[in-house]
Amino acid sequence: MEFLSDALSNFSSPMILFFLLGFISTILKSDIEIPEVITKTLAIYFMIAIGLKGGFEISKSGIDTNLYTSIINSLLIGVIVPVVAFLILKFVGKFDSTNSGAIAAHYGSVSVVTFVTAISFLNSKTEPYSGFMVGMMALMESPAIFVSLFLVRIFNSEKIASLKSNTVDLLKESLFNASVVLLFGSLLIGFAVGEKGITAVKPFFIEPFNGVLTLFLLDMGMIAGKRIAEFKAVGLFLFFFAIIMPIISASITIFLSSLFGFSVGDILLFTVLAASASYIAAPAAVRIALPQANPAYYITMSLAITFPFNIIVGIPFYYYLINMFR
Amino acid sequence: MEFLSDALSNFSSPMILFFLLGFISTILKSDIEIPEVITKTLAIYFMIAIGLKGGFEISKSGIDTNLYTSIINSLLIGVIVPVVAFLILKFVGKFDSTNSGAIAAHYGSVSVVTFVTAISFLNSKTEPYSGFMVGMMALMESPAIFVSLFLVRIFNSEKIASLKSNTVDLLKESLFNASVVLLFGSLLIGFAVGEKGITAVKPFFIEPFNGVLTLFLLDMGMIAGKRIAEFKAVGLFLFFFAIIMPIISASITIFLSSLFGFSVGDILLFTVLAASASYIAAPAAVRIALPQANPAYYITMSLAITFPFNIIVGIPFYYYLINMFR
Amino acid sequence: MEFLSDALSNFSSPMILFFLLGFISTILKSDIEIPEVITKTLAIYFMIAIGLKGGFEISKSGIDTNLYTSIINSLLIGVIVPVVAFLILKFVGKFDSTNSGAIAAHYGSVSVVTFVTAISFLNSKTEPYSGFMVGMMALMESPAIFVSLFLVRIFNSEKIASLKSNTVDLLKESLFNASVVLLFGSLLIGFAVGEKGITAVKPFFIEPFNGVLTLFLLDMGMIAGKRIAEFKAVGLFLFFFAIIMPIISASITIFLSSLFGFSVGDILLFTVLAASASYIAAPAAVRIALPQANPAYYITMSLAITFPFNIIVGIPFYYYLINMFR
Amino acid sequence: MKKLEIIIESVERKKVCRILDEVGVKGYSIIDDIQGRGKTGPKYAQDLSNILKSSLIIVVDEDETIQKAIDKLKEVFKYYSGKMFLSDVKVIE
Amino acid sequence: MKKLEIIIESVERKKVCRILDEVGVKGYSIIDDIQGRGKTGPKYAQDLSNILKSSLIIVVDEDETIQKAIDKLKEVFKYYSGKMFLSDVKVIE
Amino acid sequence: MKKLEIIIESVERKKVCRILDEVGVKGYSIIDDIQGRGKTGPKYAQDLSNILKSSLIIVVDEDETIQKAIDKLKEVFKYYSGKMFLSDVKVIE
Ligand SMILES: Nc1ncnc2c1ncn2[C@@H]1O[C@H](COP(=O)(O)O)[C@@H](O)[C@H]1O
Ligand SMILES: Nc1ncnc2c1ncn2[C@@H]1O[C@H](COP(=O)(O)O)[C@@H](O)[C@H]1O
Ligand SMILES: Nc1ncnc2c1ncn2[C@@H]1O[C@H](COP(=O)(O)O)[C@@H](O)[C@H]1O
Ligand code: NA
Ligand code: NA
Ligand code: NA
Repeated sequence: MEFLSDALSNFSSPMILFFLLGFISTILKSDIEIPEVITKTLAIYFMIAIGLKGGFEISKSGIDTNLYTSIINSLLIGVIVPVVAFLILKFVGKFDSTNSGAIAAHYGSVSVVTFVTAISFLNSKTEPYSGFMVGMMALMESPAIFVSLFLVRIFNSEKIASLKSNTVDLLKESLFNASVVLLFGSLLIGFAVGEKGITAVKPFFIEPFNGVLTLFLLDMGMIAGKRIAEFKAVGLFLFFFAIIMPIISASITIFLSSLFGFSVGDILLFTVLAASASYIAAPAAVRIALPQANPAYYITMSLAITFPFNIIVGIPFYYYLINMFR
Repeated sequence: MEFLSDALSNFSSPMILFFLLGFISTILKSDIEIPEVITKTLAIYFMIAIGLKGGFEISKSGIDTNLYTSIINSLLIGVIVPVVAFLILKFVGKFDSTNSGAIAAHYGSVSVVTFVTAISFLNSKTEPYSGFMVGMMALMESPAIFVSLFLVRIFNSEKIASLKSNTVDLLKESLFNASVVLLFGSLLIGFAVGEKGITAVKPFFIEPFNGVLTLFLLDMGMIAGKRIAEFKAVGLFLFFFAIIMPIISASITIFLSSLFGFSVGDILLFTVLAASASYIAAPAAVRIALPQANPAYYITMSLAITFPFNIIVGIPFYYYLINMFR
Repeated sequence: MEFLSDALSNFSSPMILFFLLGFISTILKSDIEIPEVITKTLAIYFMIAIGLKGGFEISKSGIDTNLYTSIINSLLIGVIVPVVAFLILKFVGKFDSTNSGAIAAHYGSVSVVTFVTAISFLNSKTEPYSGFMVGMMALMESPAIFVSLFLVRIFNSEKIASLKSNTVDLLKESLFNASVVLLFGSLLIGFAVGEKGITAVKPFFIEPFNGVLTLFLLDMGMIAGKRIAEFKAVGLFLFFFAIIMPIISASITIFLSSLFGFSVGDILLFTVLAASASYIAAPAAVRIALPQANPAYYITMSLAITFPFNIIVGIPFYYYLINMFR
Repeated sequence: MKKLEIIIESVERKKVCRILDEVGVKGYSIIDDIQGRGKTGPKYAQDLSNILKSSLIIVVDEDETIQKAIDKLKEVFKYYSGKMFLSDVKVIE
Repeated sequence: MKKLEIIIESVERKKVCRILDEVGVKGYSIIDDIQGRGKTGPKYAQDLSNILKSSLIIVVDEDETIQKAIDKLKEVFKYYSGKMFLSDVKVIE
Repeated sequence: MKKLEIIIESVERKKVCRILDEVGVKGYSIIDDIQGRGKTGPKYAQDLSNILKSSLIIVVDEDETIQKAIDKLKEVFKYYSGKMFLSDVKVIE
């Protein structure tokens, strides 16, 4: 019951509504266009904003044992999810190791925007969460990619002679990728600057946050909508995988996290991190490390199916599951 | 007297002053440049902002009979203005049907930025207006274009064999053009999200509005100023048309709207919609439907003559006329 | 002691910390990228913001004799600094006149962003300063460039036959360059619009100011960091010049300004104007007037050495010197 | 092989690509935001309307396919400004 | 002299430039944000990932240097989509 | 006809276009934001000054007009970095 009302109240959130408007506008072949440079800058804005806020909240509440158990939880999830995804894709979907690994990398990694939307959701329900969760997100950005590459290797060592050099390329380019540096950096800065520093930047990074997210989601709606044409290329199995895998990841994570005894807000954020699929950082990493994988698969799935599913249905649904499970 | 004081107080509005600064800077051959992507994004920002605000205000005040009479008024104006413009251009200015129709399409359509500036003017005079006026603007975006194409056709059926296919192209591309979808969409969303939703996005879409408009008008001043070189190509008749046609449209509209008995604020907005000329949506539509028309005419007239005239002189002048007429 | 605490408190300013983050991210070869169009638009935003604020403050406090002595001080500094720089480069560094003049032009001109960071510093110390200092900055933008060209000419009349025509080109392009027009224009507008006008644009131009500066400095950190590779090309002398020249300029200015009896805040701003090196306006002017000069020198020095030095160490150091000297 | 460089007003770029898809060319590359000057005057994109700029489309293919494309594209150039340049090129990869 | 036009996925642009530097070509010019279509499908840059667009790199040099560059670049084209076009050109300056 | 491709520092782009207008060429197309490397070092536009990037100007016209343009443009290349490439092209439209 509460899930229905949460899902329905999603539809009175300007964020979700503008996402839908963007999506619908592509179906109407309308030509609204938010330039790519704006989209990129807004993504940077979000990472700074949540990093600063998270770091500041850690400085207020202090570092507790939850931080260490959270790190363990994050790393566990960051390994389990890509492994499960890979196995399902290879042995149920019958995809080759390269494509299975490429897609698994995306589902093991995270979507910053989905996380940010979940934060907005928790705020609207005045459900508290820990400041360090932003750090958990930064932590979960990269491991899944390397786990997936490892899986590709052990299942396919002879065919991909280039894998080792491509992975070295990737390590050179990606160990300190933009999102990780920006998130961790903003976290540290948020921790260091204290009340005075946060107050100085609040009118830019904190207050307009929801409005900026609204504009960004309009943009994401249009970007996702333009990829509908690719659904045929994706195929039926991957279409359903893009909806079911998040639910599988969510279930695994809710179970694990509840064992650890985290708060409801933190479990939701862990769940969203597990259930979301990266569409900013992972595609570039995978294109470098696994060029034989088909980009139409992983970009369309993570951006046009999983992301809309998560922010419209997923977040309220996971919240309901978590409250049920407790 | 009050008109003079209103017009003069325009010159203490940062919006108008930055427009003039932008204009003057081009005369000084100064190289301030606001990138095109920013201009486009700010235009989208405005449409979302006024749509949200308008929709929210409708949700508070409710839908009344004024809405239906306003729709009738809008459609009337949206047909009368391009017809009058076409007839003047063809039979007084002796222009061919194609150019007459192209220019008439611009004057029958609307300038979102002029509307937004008029809203700012009404706010500064604490003159109330109805939330649904944003919807009237969305309504008046497209009809004039099709009315003008119809006029071109009936006055010139043999010469333009391509008109039918070009119009089909246009319908495919333009029935749901960006502005219309964004305005109506934001209106609906503003209506649906209620107080909580608007409060969430207020610090981004409502509070900084005037400041964003100031930056945008600086940009528009530079864009308009760079087109002064084209005044020679436009010629004397079209130069005066670009100033007198708005006054004609304004007069017709003030008369019609007063018959309907709308409020002063609403009549001003109707008048501004009629008197303004589109320079974002109409040029693209006209370029597709009437490629034989000369873009130097309609872009220079609407952007470099009519728009500056309307925001510097027009808005306070129409306001004065409306108060006189009542 | 206070200098140390000021310098250290710099490290709890989000502005400086994000600058460092940007710098460090390039060392980590991380790929954060803020698009160039955003950087350019933010620069315009700053100039409007500080011009408006400065002009408004002049309208409140009125024009006093300090304005006239400030103009004299500005012009004095605007001539002395490039001359000193030129002489050091030519006779100590043994550089040719063209490169000496090109670099001197940069050090005689000003960095708007350094000025803005100094304003933020003074605000955080609640140290008052005069509104017209923004006008002094606009005044000091161009003279140094022409002084430097003159020096190049008198030291090298036979070799650079093209200098006269290049200077004419420059005059045509640069007398009313973007920064000067925007700063003076915003000053005048801030003066003219009064309380009502400033209140209308405050939520956009005044309140988010520090946050916007933080984002901009992250960007500047990355831009500066990417130029570290050019340090080798710059050489040891110019590297130290880029750090010592600001200190020389600062000392001269603190001495001169104290003679005039300006407030501590105003002396700091004069000092920062003298000690900073332009990296937006001067490079373009110098590239047109002195194309034989090596851009790798002046861009790397002003952007990657002097600017970071000034905002991390310089500003608190000059503040300390000024308080010592009084 | 032949390289066909098509400079066309940006408003007609989608139509040109559609025609190239119908003809079945091997592929094409698009550069937007071209400014310039031609017989219909300067195009400097200094406004919000999107209509005062061009796109450059590079198509490399066999002579016959290129010729087919040129024949179908001539229709677009009847009403819209732009140019088509043809040159020889050798395809490596 | 020869003009080599390399169209390559933007993610590999840095590697291509590195190879050109190693070969020691006289110089090259880069145009980013190329959209288009090839045998691996359309590339229209309509997302945040940066991987659905190409870069165009123009290299003008002597025949032998260009040939050396082509030989080293073939490695990149094994896994990444793009094209190389070769034409004759005369260098004025 | 001849195609002249001029790569010039962006600060001199307006002057080059002015010279082309004076010579009276049929038209030209401009692509901005060119990065690259030449004998004067890399140009990667990684700063706010606008001076570390180039523009590409394509001019197609008769041999003699192109030659006139080249002669007048040599002046610009005395002090500013860039290149001029000349090739044959056939004009379709
Ligand atoms: N001779 C030319 N060389 C290169 N580009 C040209 C030439 N003529 C025209 N163009 C390009 O084609 C566009 C339209 O030209 P036009 O149709 O002649 O007005 C111009 O804005 C240029 O970008
Ligand atoms: N025949 C062609 N002519 C021009 N550009 C091409 C051609 N084929 C491919 N391209 C470009 O190279 C990119 C990748 O092509 P492909 O490797 O065939 O998928 C495309 O997106 C185009 O930008
Ligand atoms: N051989 C070349 N091939 C292509 N572009 C070049 C070449 N040499 C120089 N360029 C371009 O011209 C610019 C300036 O070159 P330069 O004058 O040699 O420093 C470079 O940044 C490149 O964009
Ligand atoms: Na995930
Ligand atoms: Na109108
Ligand atoms: Na200085």
